Amino acid sequence: MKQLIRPYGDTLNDGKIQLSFTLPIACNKKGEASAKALVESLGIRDVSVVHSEALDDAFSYYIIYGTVANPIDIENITVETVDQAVMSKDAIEAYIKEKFDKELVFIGASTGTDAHTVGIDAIMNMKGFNGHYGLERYQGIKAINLGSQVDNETLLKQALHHHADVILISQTVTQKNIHIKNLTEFIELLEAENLRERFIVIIGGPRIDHSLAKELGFDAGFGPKNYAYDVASFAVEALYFKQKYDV
Amino acid sequence: MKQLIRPYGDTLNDGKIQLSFTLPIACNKKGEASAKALVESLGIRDVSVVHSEALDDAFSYYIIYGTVANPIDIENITVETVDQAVMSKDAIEAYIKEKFDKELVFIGASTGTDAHTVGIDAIMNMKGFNGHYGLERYQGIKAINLGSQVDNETLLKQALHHHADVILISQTVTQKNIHIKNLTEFIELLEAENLRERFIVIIGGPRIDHSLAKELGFDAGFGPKNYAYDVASFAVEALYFKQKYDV
Amino acid sequence: MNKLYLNQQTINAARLTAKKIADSVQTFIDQHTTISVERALCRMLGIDGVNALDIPYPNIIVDHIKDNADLSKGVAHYLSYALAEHKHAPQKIAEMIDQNCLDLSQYDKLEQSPHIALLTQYLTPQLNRIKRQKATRETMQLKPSKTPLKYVIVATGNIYEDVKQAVAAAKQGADIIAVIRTTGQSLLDYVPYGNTVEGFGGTYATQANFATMRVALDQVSDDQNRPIYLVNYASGLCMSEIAVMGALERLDMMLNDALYGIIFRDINMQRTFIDQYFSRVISAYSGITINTGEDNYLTTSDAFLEAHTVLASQFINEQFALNAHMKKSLMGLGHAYEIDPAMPNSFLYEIAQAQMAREIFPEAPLKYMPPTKHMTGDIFQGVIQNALFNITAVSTDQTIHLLGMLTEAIHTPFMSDRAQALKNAQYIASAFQDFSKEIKFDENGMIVARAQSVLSEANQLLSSIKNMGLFTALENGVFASTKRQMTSGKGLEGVFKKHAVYRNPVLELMKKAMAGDV
Amino acid sequence: MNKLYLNQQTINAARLTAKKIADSVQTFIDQHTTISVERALCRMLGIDGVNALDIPYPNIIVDHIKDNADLSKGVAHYLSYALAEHKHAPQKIAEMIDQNCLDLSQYDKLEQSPHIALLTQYLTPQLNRIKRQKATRETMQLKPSKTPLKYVIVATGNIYEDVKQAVAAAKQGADIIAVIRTTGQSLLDYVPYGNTVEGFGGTYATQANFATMRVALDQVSDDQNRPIYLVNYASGLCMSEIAVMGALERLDMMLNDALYGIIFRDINMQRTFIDQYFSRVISAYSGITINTGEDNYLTTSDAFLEAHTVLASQFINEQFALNAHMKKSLMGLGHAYEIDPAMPNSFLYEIAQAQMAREIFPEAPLKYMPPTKHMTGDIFQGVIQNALFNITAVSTDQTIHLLGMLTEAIHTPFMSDRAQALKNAQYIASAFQDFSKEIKFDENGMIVARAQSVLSEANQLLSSIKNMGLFTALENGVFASTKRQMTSGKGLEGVFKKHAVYRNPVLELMKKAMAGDV
Ligand code: B12
Ligand code: B12
Ligand SMILES: Cc1ncc(COP(=O)(O)O)c(C=O)c1O
Ligand SMILES: Cc1ncc(COP(=O)(O)O)c(C=O)c1O
Repeated sequence: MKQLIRPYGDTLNDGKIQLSFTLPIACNKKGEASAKALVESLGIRDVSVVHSEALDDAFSYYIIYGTVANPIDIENITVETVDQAVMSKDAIEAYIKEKFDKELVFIGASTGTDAHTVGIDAIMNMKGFNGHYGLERYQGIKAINLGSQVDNETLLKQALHHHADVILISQTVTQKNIHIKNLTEFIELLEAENLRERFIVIIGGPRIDHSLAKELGFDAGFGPKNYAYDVASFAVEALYFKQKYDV
Repeated sequence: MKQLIRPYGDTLNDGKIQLSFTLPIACNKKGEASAKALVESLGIRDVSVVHSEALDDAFSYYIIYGTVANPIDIENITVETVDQAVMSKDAIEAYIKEKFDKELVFIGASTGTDAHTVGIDAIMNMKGFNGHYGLERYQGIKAINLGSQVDNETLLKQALHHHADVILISQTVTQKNIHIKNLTEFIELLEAENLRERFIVIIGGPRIDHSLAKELGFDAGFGPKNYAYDVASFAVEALYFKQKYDV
Repeated sequence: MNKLYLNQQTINAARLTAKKIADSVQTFIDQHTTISVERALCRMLGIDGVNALDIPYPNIIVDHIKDNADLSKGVAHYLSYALAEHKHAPQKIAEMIDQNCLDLSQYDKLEQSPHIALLTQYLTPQLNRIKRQKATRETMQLKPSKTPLKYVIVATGNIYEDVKQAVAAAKQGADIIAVIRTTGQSLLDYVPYGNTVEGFGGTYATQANFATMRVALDQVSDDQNRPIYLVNYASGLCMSEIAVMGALERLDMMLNDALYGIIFRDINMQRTFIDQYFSRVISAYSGITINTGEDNYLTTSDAFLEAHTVLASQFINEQFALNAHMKKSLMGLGHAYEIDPAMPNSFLYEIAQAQMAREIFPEAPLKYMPPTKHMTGDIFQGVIQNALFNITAVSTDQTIHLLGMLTEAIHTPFMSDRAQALKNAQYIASAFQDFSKEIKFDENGMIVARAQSVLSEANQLLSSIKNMGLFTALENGVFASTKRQMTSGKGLEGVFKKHAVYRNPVLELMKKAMAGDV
Repeated sequence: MNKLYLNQQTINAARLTAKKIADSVQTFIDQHTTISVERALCRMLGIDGVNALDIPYPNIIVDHIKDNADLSKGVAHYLSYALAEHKHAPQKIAEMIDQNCLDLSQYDKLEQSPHIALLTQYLTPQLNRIKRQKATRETMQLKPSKTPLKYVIVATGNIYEDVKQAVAAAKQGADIIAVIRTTGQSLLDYVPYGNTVEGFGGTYATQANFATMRVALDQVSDDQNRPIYLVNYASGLCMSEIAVMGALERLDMMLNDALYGIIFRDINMQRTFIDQYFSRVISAYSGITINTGEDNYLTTSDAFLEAHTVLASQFINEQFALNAHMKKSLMGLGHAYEIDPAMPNSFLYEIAQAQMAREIFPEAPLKYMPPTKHMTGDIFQGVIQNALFNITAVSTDQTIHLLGMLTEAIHTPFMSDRAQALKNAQYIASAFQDFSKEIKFDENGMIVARAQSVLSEANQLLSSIKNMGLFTALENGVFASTKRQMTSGKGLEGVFKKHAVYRNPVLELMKKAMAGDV
């Protein structure tokens, strides 16, 4: 059954939406009309330019309200999520004890020129984040955090050296899609060395989600509001599955 | 020649745009995916849901950035504006002195249930607005401000009674398009009484512009940032034109 | 709390002058009644509902007397005779009149009614219900929320959408929900009936709508374990009727101010002062907080130059309320953050004015309005204006804190606008939690000087109003630069000088009840 | 300006301890040079440009010596011999080396160069240009803008887009424009050449880009009739080289902080302290304000718990700068508004910390950073966070006021984000114009107590750093909870202990020039 929805201002299906943007043209009546036309070209009706402002002689800024003309059907929207049940730290530790006869090695880094470590530290370090301990504190897990600005080659070399089971990559800077470039290179590197199947490779960062990760060829992806247990739940199950069927 | 433009974030034609809206569904992964899908259905790419928040169990709010896929051509965008050259108060007074042999009568009101007077007062009263005197202070103009909550019938009756040349209508409340309803009724009333040609009828208010005025059958429409001289410039020329050719 | 070194003698003098102003109007009020006062009395007798033409029965009775007899004797006169004769409940009497089965004009020429006491049995159920509602409210208020109380409006025009918005807002942290009225209602000389879904810029104030919203808010109040207050408007041509309805349905606050109606709705001043008095007595009796409308002056006049008019009006409103036996703790006097943001030191002046109101009316649950006039379509700028307002509200300990909407200049609030407003207020309340305790103002600085000068200007203005009388002052446009004539404006035809036989048993009972109370 | 009743003795003690910490590192610095210091010296000799493989000539010379001879003797040793022999300008010498027409290793075993004075004629043009640039800056600054100076960043990655953004921002009221660097640059051990259009999260710092932006800003500065300051980064592996380039192109400020590089870029500490010293001497000589990076600590560590680490680091940075002959008026010590907005009274603590910095470093043009860490995708909330920060900046008289962007958590600023930030700051600056003069803090209140406790914690921390030495303290992760080893990190291979024959004529000339000056 179709489930048609539109945005909601204060009445069901009123379709109300707010927009703002800059146009590379002067701020005047024609600018406003152009802004309106642009928004109308997006399928928005009752367009009201509630604010216009010159940013420079040939740049103008607009704030606009309007009504989305066509509803969308959300019935078939499916969400790519990591579909493991999330386990607690205790449960993960018990799971490892039961299913594996060795310590699992997780190696992680913020790669390329990315110097942001707070995200990967949140997942890996003792202290964790928002009161959730990091992997370092998990019994049965050896967590090796290489820090930031680690190039893809170094990460792979270290992963092999430490007999890692899981590789964790953090990417924060996304300007001009530098993260996509960097992540793709890592997958290519693994494939070139015929090592893709050797590791569970997980990525994370503020603009990362599971569907992007899958698209790029990783095993999983985690964005904001994820903690060590989310990652570990996925990783240990994936490893168990791998050891059971792959080898 | 085509003049194609797209929104501007920090690089020409990068197409960057910000949106926000509420959806009448729960705030979760599916909600986010639906918000994304909705924005994509508007022809926006690289959609990034940067904020999502529950407003209630079945209402969720999203802030989104994305890239407008298709540029628009602004070459043929024309703007319906009052195309009189705007005269100063002195010039208007001189013009009246020269072209008319009687005082011009402007009658104005905020009509229907609308109780907002600041806008019509800004145009009509002595004091004016932002340092621009109102019509009451113009030599050669008799300005009669009926105030607010004046119903259409009363306004017309008073206009006839005072032998008005120009009728000024202010409309501020626009919720559920009540202003459209109210303004349309006034035009219908004039037409029913065969009096449409008798007056120059001008409308104004925060959501009024010239094109709306023309569409509804008025002579002109003025929105924010317009003052008494804008209105008077239009009105006196229109009256002159009318007396020259109509009668 | 004395940060401004205000001169207490000036304050006392101003208060005394205001008392004289209000007392002189009170003399006029006491001599008059209105159709709305009489209809309110009908409602207290349990008369409710509408006839086949959707005319409310209170209107049917009052119009019947007005058209066929002499309303200056009051409905109590006629109804008490009718009750004595027919032994039917007042509602039945009303229906009989509607069906032309009864003509009250037969009692017109009779002497002062000896049957007034017969009305009491019909008043009692309503009075009891009001008492119960008051008790319920007081019990709930045992767990009061932290002030400033976060007040938001809903204004969809549809009571059912309003409920959704209100519930969402309460869950997001709102303490007070005001259901804004549709634009036209204050000029209607009757109160519409039933649940309604068609309003512009607001929803009809009807008793059914009150009840619907009350149920929804009680529910969310239980869930949230804190009181959620409900507000509507005892304002316009039906002030006192709506006050009755609000009391019956346990509204917590009522916008209630004759001056607002006079200035902004062009309601006749005689009419609305009389209505206001009865409505305030009802609210006082019912424990309902009123909200006055001085803030609105600054949407028309300049907020810096005319700040003293707000203060003068608050002094007058305080006296009107006292005359209606209202406790100071129910007087939500209005003021606002409306200085042009382009003015240097605007924040300092706002702090001065807000703190001044707080010090002059220490017991009043002040109603503090956000910036509206200088809000623009730049919603991001609007967020900052609201934040500065919120800082002021928190730092000067305002009680009723109307949250500014980032879309003030655009539309009545969307659900998300309200949510953003609540987050803004909550963040500021937390970030500035103990700020006011931490800071002192320079005794010789501009904040202190500003407050002192506003007080002294207000004091002067009050003197001049006293000298000419409030009616004349209003004719001169003393507030919001708006002139109104004593004999023009809407609703004058509904004013009647009380006849010698006139009685208003509701007023009498409530006053008596409160005599021990105040 | 004493609002916090800070103990001046504690301040003096902390300053003395910091001096001891810096002096002990200075001993180490004075004994060492680095490849970047030597390349900076080359640039001062007029060596510029790149070879066919895009390798900058300063690198060609220095690498040549490093690979074929003994760099510990310094480039001056080799070049002075080469000049004496070949009579070519240094640039020509560099090109000869690149073409393998000259091998400097021939001078390796020679005695201390008797020709060092020959270098002076080649240094003079650059020194003169720097002096002229300094004079120009000082003339323009005769008409200084009101503090806080509004500082915004541009970061498109493309210098030509940066120019558009910068010009627009200046017209909208920005006082300072910082061109952010591309993410990778600080780890490059060379400075790219020419105008560039390809950067990620920022634009390459090149001398050509500096010049291009300077021209554009001079133009808009003339139009606006107020100085528009230009900022870049003398930071990373090429600190001192970029300091030279900035001095030549009349930049006004330079982000410059070895501690930042150590902690956030994993640059080797020995390397960067040595580089920093020379870069600060150059900036001091050139009248360029430095900006230190303590604010960054709070993006990694908790801003409430670790506030004292910022203060301790500022004390140390002040001493490092003094050792480099820098005037206090050029020390843009960094700090930030980064307390979690969820913390009650966050604003009070921020005010306390900001006012504390102001009182402890009264002459410093403090650099105050906006909230970044706790900014979220909720841009409307972000606007409020920035407004509170702006209030603090204005009310505690900060000098360099980095404006927060509502989209901080999302992307590098759009043109409109910057415009909104400027409007936010301008509105606050006006609304709160005289606020700080008007208010006093309760002497026994929490604001005063907070400042005092941060100072005393900083004092203790300094003592413990002094006891273990700064290198060891950094190994222990004293700042931003980040541990760095003395012998790991990028760039260690570029550090050399000075040979007995080592000379740095630039350092000598500049120090001599400043001796009369400080
Ligand atoms: C802190 C910070 C810094 C600090 C970093 C300190 C450090 N030790 O990491 C410093 C000051 C050094 C810094 C520098 C720069 N920064 Co910065 N920085 C930030 C800031 C303020 C917060 C980031 C953060 O720590 N978030 C908190 C963490 C916990 O969140 P998170 O990373 O999303 O992590 C969570 C999840 O994503 C997930 N996760 C993250 N990684 C991983 C990995 C795995 C495997 C898994 C499973 C999960 C996972 O789990 C975490 C917990 O839930 C943001 C702005 C903002 N408010 O977001 C800018 C920001 C990220 N920085 C930015 C930039 C551009 C820079 C610079 C490049 C600027 C410059 N040119 O100088 C520099 C250089 C750094 C570089 N080369 O990368 C931009 C990026 C723009 C973009 N989208 O491309 C931002 C958005 C600011 C901006 N608007 O310009 N920055
Ligand atoms: C002041 C004000 C009031 C005052 C009015 C006082 C008075 N004496 O006028 C009071 C407090 C009484 C008031 C009440 C209400 N208000 Co009111 N009010 C405003 C406010 C804050 C400012 C309006 C204003 O004065 N603008 C300044 C004037 C100068 O601007 P202007 O009208 O645009 O006029 C300029 C031009 O448009 C033009 N112009 C205007 N008229 C004309 C006419 C002609 C002929 C010409 C040529 C030009 C012209 O020239 C002017 C100068 O440039 C706005 C919010 C805002 N910031 O905009 C809300 C606002 C207009 N109010 C609103 C509402 C809903 C109400 C109420 C209905 C709420 C209620 N249910 O209680 C009530 C009742 C009023 C009613 N029945 O109409 C809504 C309207 C929503 C909508 N779009 O439908 C707004 C937008 C607030 C909101 N977000 O909810 N309000
Ligand atoms: C005292 C008072 N009454 C009433 C109203 C609302 O108007 P209306 O009576 O037109 O619904 C306001 C609006 O602000 C007010 O302040
Ligand atoms: C002192 C200092 N240097 C440099 C930078 C910038 O980083 P990078 O050197 O990586 O370009 C910052 C950023 O905030 C800083 O504070």
